[in-house]
Parts: sequence; C-alpha cells; structure tokens
Amino acid sequence: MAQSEVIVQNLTKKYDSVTAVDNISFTVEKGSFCVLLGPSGCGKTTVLKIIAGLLEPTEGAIFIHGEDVREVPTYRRNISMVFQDFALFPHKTVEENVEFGLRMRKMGEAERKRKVQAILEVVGISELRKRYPAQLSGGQQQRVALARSLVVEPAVLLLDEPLGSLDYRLQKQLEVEIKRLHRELKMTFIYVSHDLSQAFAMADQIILMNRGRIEQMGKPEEIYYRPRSVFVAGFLGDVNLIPVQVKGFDRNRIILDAGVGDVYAPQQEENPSPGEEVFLAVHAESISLEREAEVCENRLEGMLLEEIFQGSQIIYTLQLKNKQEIKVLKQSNSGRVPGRIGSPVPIGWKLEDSILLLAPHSKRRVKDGI
Amino acid sequence: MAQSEVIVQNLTKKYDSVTAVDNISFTVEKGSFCVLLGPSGCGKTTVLKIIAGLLEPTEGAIFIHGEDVREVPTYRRNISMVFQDFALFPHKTVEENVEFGLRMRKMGEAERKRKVQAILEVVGISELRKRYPAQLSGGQQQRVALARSLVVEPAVLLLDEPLGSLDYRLQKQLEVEIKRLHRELKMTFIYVSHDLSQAFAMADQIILMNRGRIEQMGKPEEIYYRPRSVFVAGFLGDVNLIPVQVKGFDRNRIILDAGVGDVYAPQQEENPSPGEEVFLAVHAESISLEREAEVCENRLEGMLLEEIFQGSQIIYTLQLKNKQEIKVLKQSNSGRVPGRIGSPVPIGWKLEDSILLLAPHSKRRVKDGI
Amino acid sequence: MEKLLRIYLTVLILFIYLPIFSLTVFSFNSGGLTFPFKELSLEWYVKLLQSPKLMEAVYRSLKLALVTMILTTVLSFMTAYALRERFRGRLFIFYLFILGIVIPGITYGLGTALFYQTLGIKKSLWAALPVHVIWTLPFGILIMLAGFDPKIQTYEAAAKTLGGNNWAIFREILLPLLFPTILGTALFAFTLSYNESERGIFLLGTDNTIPAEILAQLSARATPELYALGTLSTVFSILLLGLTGWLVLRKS
Amino acid sequence: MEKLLRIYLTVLILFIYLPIFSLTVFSFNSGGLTFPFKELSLEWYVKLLQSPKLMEAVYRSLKLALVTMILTTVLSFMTAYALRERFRGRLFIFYLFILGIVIPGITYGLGTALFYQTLGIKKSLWAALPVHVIWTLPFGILIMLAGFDPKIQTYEAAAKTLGGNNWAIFREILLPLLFPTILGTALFAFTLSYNESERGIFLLGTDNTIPAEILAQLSARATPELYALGTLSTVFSILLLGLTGWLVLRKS
Repeated sequence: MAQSEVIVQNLTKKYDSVTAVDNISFTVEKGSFCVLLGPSGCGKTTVLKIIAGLLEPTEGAIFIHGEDVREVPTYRRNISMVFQDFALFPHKTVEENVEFGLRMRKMGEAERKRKVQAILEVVGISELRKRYPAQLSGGQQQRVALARSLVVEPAVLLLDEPLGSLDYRLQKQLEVEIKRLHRELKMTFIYVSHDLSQAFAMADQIILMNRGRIEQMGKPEEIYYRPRSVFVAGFLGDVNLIPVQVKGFDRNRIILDAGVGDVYAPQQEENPSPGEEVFLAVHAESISLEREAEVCENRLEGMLLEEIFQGSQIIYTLQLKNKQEIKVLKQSNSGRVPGRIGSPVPIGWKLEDSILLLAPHSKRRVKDGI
Repeated sequence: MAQSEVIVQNLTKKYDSVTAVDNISFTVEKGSFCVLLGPSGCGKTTVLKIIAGLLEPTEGAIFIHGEDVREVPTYRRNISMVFQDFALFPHKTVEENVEFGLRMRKMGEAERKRKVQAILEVVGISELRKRYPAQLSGGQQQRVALARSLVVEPAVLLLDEPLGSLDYRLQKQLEVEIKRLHRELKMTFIYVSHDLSQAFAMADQIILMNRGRIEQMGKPEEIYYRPRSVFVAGFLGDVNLIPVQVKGFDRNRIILDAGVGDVYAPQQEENPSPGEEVFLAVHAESISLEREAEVCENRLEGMLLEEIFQGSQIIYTLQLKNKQEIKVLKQSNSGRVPGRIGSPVPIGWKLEDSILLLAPHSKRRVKDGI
Repeated sequence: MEKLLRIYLTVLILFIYLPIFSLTVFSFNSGGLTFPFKELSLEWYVKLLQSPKLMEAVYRSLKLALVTMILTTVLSFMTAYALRERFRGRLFIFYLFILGIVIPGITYGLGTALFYQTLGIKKSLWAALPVHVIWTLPFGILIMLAGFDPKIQTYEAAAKTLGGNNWAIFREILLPLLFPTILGTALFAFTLSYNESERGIFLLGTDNTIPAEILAQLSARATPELYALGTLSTVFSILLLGLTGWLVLRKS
Repeated sequence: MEKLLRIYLTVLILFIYLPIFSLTVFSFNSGGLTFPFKELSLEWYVKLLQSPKLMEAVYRSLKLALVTMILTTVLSFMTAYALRERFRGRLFIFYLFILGIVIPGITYGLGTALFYQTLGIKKSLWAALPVHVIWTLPFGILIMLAGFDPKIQTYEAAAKTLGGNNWAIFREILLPLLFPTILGTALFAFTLSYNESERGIFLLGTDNTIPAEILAQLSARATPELYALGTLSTVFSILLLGLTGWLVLRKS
C-alpha cells in the first residue's frame, strides 16, 4: 500500500465570522499529484497555506511525512512552494534565487553549485543563470520559481495556481512540463487550481472544493463520469442537467419523467423514491443526434437553436419542447451537420450515460450565486 | 454590401522607444462581432483604447460611422465600453450606474427610467436595481457593466476582456449571454480577448495580433482551417507542426520529406520550391490512429508516449522515430484505445488536412520567447 | 515576537504622551507650575477666558487657519490631480513641494520677511498666510495623492465612454468618491496651520497667532493659563486628527 | 487643460521659492539687510565661520540630528514592520503616532519641560533628544510603510518556504530590498531634526541648537550672517531631500 505523505485532519479556518475552510480531511499519497480544485473563494489556497505553515488553522491537524507539524515553523517543514506571481527575489540573480534554499540548509558551496546547475538544466534555463528576474519573460520566471522550489528536494511541493498569470498557450506548455517534472522527480505535488482542464491534465487525485468543504474527491475519471452533486456536474462544464421526477422502476432501470417524455437511468445502490424530484446529468459529448440517436435507449426531440464553432469541437444547442436547453458536443471533423437552425432533430443517449444526482442539495439551481 | 462601422487606418502607437501598435488597418462591419485576439502585450487593448479615445494614436486615423474621430473627445464618440474589472461606480446603485450615460445625454426622467428598467430586464438583473456594486457577485457586476454600456445604444460597444476576472464556469455562461445580446440588439461589438475559445464562440471576424501587428484576420473557420503562419498555427493550440522539406510534386500534391517518410500536401496557388524547408501543420483532431489511419494518404508510424484525460476529449501523445511529438485528440466516448504506452501505432491523416505554412517567419521556433 | 512588539509599541506611545499628560494634569492644578499637585481646579481655564490678549490671538489663529485650510484644500486637489498623470519632471515637481516640509521653518520665515521688506509689504496676520499655505500644502498633496487610488482613473475612463465631459466627471465621480479625502485634507491643514509658529513669527507683526503669543509670553514668564491653552489646543488637534483619520479610512 | 496646469504649477513653485531666493541673494550682499543690493561678497559667510557661538550651535545640531536619525530609523522600521500585520487597534496606533505631526510643537515642548521638571531632569542638548525623535518618528513610519510594498510579504513567505528563519529573512530579503527606504528615512529624519526649533527650545537650556540660536539672536537683532547660515541650511536640506527622493524612488 502507498505511504501517506500529507494528512489533513478535520481542518477548519475561521476569519472572524467567516469560515474559509470547514472541517475538511484528506490524505495525499507519497509521490502522487494532488490537485485542490474549486471556484475562487472556495478555500483551496487557504488549505495550501496552512499546509505550508503560512497560516495557522483554527482547528485540526496536519501531518507531513508522519510528523504532526502544528508546532513546526514553515522553515522546518520540509516543504517548498511555488507562488502564483512567482515571488522571485528581485535583487538576486536566477542562480542566487535557486541557491537560496540550499544556503538556508547550510550546504557547502561546491555541492550547491552542482545542484543549482543540475536543476537549471532540468527546467531548461541554464543559459539564463546570471540574469535578474526582471529580465525574464513570464514563462522563464515560472521555470526559475519551479527550479528554486525543486532544488531543495522537499518532501512535498506546494503549487498555488502557478500558471494563473500566464497566457493560455504558455499554460498548456508548462502544464506538460510540470507533469513531466513530477514523473521524473517522484515528489509529492499539491497543486491549487480553479481550472478543470489543468486538473484533468495533471492530477492523480482531485479534491474538488466548494464553500470551504470538499464536494468530491477521486481520480479525474471518477469525478468526470460519476459526479455526486449538481455542483460537481455543473463544475464539469459541458454537462446537461435535466430536472426529472422519478416515476418508477423496470428491470434494471429507473423511469424518469423529463416533462417532454420518459427517460431512463441505471438503478443505483440506493434508489430514489417514486415522486422524488432529482437531476439527470448527461455529458454533452455523450449525446447522439439524428440517425445515431434512434438506436439509443433515451430518446427525445429537440429543435436546433445554435451551432458554435470551437476549433476542434462544435457545440450544438438544442431546445426541448419545455424550453430546456441541451448542449451537444461533436468533434468538428465528424462531418455530420444536424440540419438547419430551427429544424427538429432527434436526440438520444445510452442508458449508462444517464447520471442520476441524488446529492442532498441537488435541487439548488446551478445558476445560484451568479 | 455591408456598411463599415469602424475603420482603423494605418494606426501606430509608440511609447518612448516601444512600438505597441505598428501600422495596422482593419474594418469592422456594421452589426458584426469583431474579436481582437492575441497574447498579452500584443497591442490589442491599446487599439481598443485608441478607438475609445482614451489614448491618442501616434499616427493613423479612426473612423466611426463614417466620421474621422481624431479630434472628437471620448464623450462625443457614440461608443461605450465594458472594462475588465467592470469599473462600476461604487457610490452609485445599480440603477444609478445604468442611468449615468442617459443622464449625460440629457434624457428626460420618465424615458430614462423606462430604458433602465428595460435593459435591466434584458440582462436579467432587474431585481438588483437598488443594490450597490459591492453587494453583487462578479457575474452580477458584469451584467450591470453590460447594461450600463448597452443602455446608451452606442454605435459601437467596446469590450476589454470583460470576462477576464471571472471563474471559468461563469465565463462560459456569460459568453453565451453576450453573444445573445449581440444578436438581439444588432449593435457592432469589438471585443478584446486572449482566449481563443472565447473568440471562436463569439466572433464573426477575428483579428489575430502579435507584437503590435495583425498576423491574420478572418472568420473563425478561416483562421482555424487556413492558418497562414507558424505563429497562428501555434496560437490555435492543438496543432501539430512538423518541419518538412519540399521534395517535389506529383499530380495535385506536393511531396514533402518529414525525415521519417514522405508526406503530402495539396498544391497551393504559389508553391514552394523543391529543397525549401517549411512547416506542415496538422490539427490534432484530424489525425487518425490504427485501422482508420491505414486508409489515409499520409501515413507514418508513432509510438504511444502518453494519454491525457481531458474530460470530453483525450489527448494522445505519440513520438515519431525522429523524436518529433504528435498530438492526437479524440472524443473520450469514442471508445478506441490505441494500445499500451510504448507500443507502436499507425498514424494517418487526409491530404486535405495537410496545411502548408509558407509565411516568411515560418522557420522561427514556436517556443520562441517562452 | 508579537508580544515583544506589543510591549515596544506601548512603551513608545506612553513615552510620547506622558509630556502631554503632565501638561494636562498641571493645567488643572490650582498651585500652578510647581510640583506638589495642590488641588483640582479650573482656575487657569477661567483666567484664560478672561485674558483678552490670548482670546484675541485664538480668534486670529482660527481665522488664519480657516483661510489656509480652504486654499490648501483647493490647491492640493489641483496639484494631486496634475501629478497623477505621468509626465517628464513629475517627480521633480513632487519633491519641490515636499521640500516645504523639510526646509528650516525659521529660515523660511526669515526669508519671507526679507522678501516682504523688499516688496514693501507690511507685517500683519494675512502676511503670514502664504507661509502657512506653503507649510500645509505638501501634507495636503500627500493625503490627496494617497486618496486618488488607481481605480478612480478607471471610473473616470468609464464615465468618459458613457458620455461624461470633464465637469460631469468632476461632479459625479471625483467629488463624491474623494469627498472623505478632501475633508481629511482640509482638517489636517486646519490643524497644522492652527499650531504653526516658526514660519509666521516674523511676519505677524503685532497680530500674534496663538502659538506666537505663547512663544512671546514664555520669553517673559510661563503662566499656567498657557498650560490650560496648551491642553485645549492638544485636545482640539486630537479631535480633528481623529476625524481626519475616520474620514480618510472609512471607505476602505 | 494641460497648459493651465503647467502654468499653475510654475506659479505655485515660484511663489514657494522666492522667499528662499531673496534670503540667498541678500546673504551675498555686502550691504546686508537693506534693499539696494550693493555688491556681491562672501563677507557674511566669513563672519559666520568666525562666530564661535554659531559654529558651536551647528556642531550641537549635527550631533543631535545624527543620534535622532539612528533612533528614528530603527524605531520606524520596527513600528512599520509591526503595523504591517492586521491586528485590532492597528489604525488607532497608527494615528497615535501621526499625532506627533499635528500636535502643537510649542505645547509639546512646554509639556516636556514641565515633565522633566517634575522628574528633576536638567535642561541640556540630550534632553531634547526624545522630542526630536517623537517629531521625526511619524514621518519615518510613513516613509517605511510606503516602502513595505505588499510584494515584500510574498518574498518573505517564499523565503520561509525555502527554509529561511526570521533572521535570514531580515538579512537576505528585507534589508537589501528596503535599503533605499531605510536610508531615505534616515536622511529625512536627519534633516527634520537639524531644522527643528519649536519643541526643543524649552529643553536645551544653554545648549542651543542652530535653529534655537537663530531664534534667540533674532529676538535681539537680525544679523546678515544668519542669512548666510539660512542659505547654507536650506541648500543642505535640499541636497538631503534630493538624495532621499532618489533613494526611495530609484527602484520603481
């Protein structure tokens, strides 16, 4: 069994009357890549700062490498951290920045130089070592920040939205490099992000937070294919949320009234009662149109409202008779165009693509707070 | 023929020694949605501010609705603008904020009230009209900012990354709403963004800028399917750039040496000369794997390096024998898994999916400046 | 660490306020200047009110401070507004104003007296007005510049794109948003001017303001009604500063 | 609009500097105080150097200013460091310090003299040290607080996560980054103390600092070597302020 590197136990952080983090617990395994994901203000950065020792928790405990670090100051926690705006020391060169942590550890000069050189090569900026941060581009600064944190070989590397202030294109490139560094260096990474696609691209484990609590945690595929609440399904982006009422059961299916016809979901371990109002979530790319729709177990009819070109994908918006909108995602080279705007189009999806959301607050509207 | 609402003519803006905008010209048609797209620092916001009259150009002219506005102050230009951080007046209520532009136009109180009420309903926040900006969420503030700019019925609405400070999920929702407002109100919109998917989702016309110049302009599909430079292809994200050398011509094809075998591109109006080194761009979603690859005109063999789950899509990274990496994008429900990591996989794409890049700076490496 | 800082701050503040405290205590002592505190009484306060010379000086100080306040507020608004723009020489001009704080007060007063003599201007209360304004202006500019936060420039831009001309922007955006800062500047300027003595002393002639009068009387003999006056002035200054602080910081 | 502002700034600055200018001009006039400018000469500067009373006062002022500078710099660094943290009463403490600027100087000097009398402390040069520090400290704190920009807190956090303890952070991050601000504070404090007269005047006894000496001599008779001294002090203050400005703003 894998060893636990970081254990967060019943962590709570209150500011005066506001509860930023509300009694959360999780475990990060040694060598894994954990992403704390959630909308801004959900408390993810607070958790990271408490792990780093930059904030004190109101309640709860943190264990790093088996040690309770409640009384351990930041500089003896064997962690290091990459900040959103890099926080490179402006009065030190790249080399001096990277060397800082090693000097703090009283490492001899020869070994220091060797390690600095090695890590600068790993992140691909050894030719910049005499420059000052102000002379570097955003991407280069981020590489220095990574090198500076990695060179001390911490038990845990904490990353606080390290790509947040970079261009989209640069983000995508550095995502790949951070993932590669993680694989090569076999350290434990805890990465804070509000960007789902970043989390999917990098995480072994996603901890999805909302309003100071954990909504769901697990592997990216688990979160994507088995969202457990309307919040999670909504956060995934291209998921259709259809309000339905439970009508009854047949064989292995739950029969649901969608207002414009019956739809079906697989039976659950704990089934809802007939009459209950729940949400059905269906991924936009799981929905078939036209002829392909006719072989599906779930079939409805929509009217094509809109077709949005998105590069590699096209999003079709259709409307059911009760004004409910359905998004359908198709790869743009798939060549099938479902008729003209305004024309009726058959919609369908497989039984196993119906995700029933039974979570307690499933009746809250997704648009809440917007 | 459509009427031109905004004409930008040979516009240049210099700050001391830096040229932020370098002799650019373009035309925005009446009622269209134009997106100024580009990486940060490319000069797009400078262009917008010059159109608004908030900055003075060093050279060049701006025409709005046929009038040369060089000598016209901002407040008489018949434009309005939505700012990235909303810029709502903090000491005025929602209603007073929205009313501001109408009062500046000396509109009578009864008509003012009517118009404010109407636009608040259009953007869906009429119940918030007595609140102050600080009492609103980010999404609500953006709706107020939109209402405030729309209510004056400007000839042109300028939007400066209006969704930049919002959460991803909220961005996607408001994208749809801004697009809907544009369709319903039939105004001319000029929208600044660094986000390609936003531009694709909303634009009739994209003006892609880089280092103060226009790299390419046209409809989203034109830019996506016919990028004219390595910069544009790189900006599109999931495009494979393969360095090739022109070998010769057969029938309607150009024969290219990719180092690991020959590949083909359709002949151009202006063909490159044999021996010339150019780039071949192939969209990641245009590449087929395994059996499907075998019927394609372009065929190579790759080794599977990595498989990244991205929610609705999966990115496969393959490596050719010369270490060139190839990205392939598949919808995650397509069910085909191309063998194990490390196993050889046939790669293929159709002749018409080969895009030859002949632009002058096509030899610059894409990683430049990173 | 935090405890140490707390102790340090407490000691420092005690140290600053003890002199004021002793002045206050003795102003209520019927014995007057000498150490054994005899009896609590308002004797010196009554004497103060009965001294026409001192009361006239107070009245003059208030008049001068009021006019200084108005001029300083208007000028610091205009100066801060101008200094907000980036232009060549901006910092140089800023420092030319700040020099008003560090320049030796006595030298400046002396120079002005000489300058007036050259021009044939007579000494009087209003002759001291320019040096008062020049003393208060740098503080006013500093407060105003701090009040012009960068967001205000965005609000101005937004108002422009909505059709607002310069006057409308001043009236609808700048004035209401900067109102607390403007009032804060005014009160600070008033307090500074009311307490100023070094610069004005050579210019006032016989029209002594209250600090000048105190200085003049002290050269002769220290009377306890001056303690009463000092206590009142201090309380007044504290109240005005408190109000200033509340106004400047209320919005944040 | 821009032109108007330029004219306004020029007029205002001329107005501020003309008195200083006339002082300077007359200090080079062999005729001395009176209007018709006779002849350019260094006569008064030579007399100044030959006046042991004035030169001693200059020496005393420099000594006092130096010690005040050191204390103010250390205390304002500590205070600003403490005030950076958000804690209950933070603004209140900040205003308690700022009160040092607005409190009437004469009242404060008088209070301190009384306080010393109560404690039996004799008047002397060093007796004026506390009031000098209290006068310069609020300015020092303001400069330091402006220098502690929010990014510095991030650098400190980064240094902590890299294994830096408090002392290492002070030495490696705070000191080098704040060095210009610290030096600026020191110079500003020095200049303010060197030019201070109101507060110290009742505490110095016979150990007059130079502004106190000028004030004392002026009560008797204005001699032109005081103009020479005023001119020198002003030039000195301008140079120090220029250096301060350059130090504080160089990094931005």
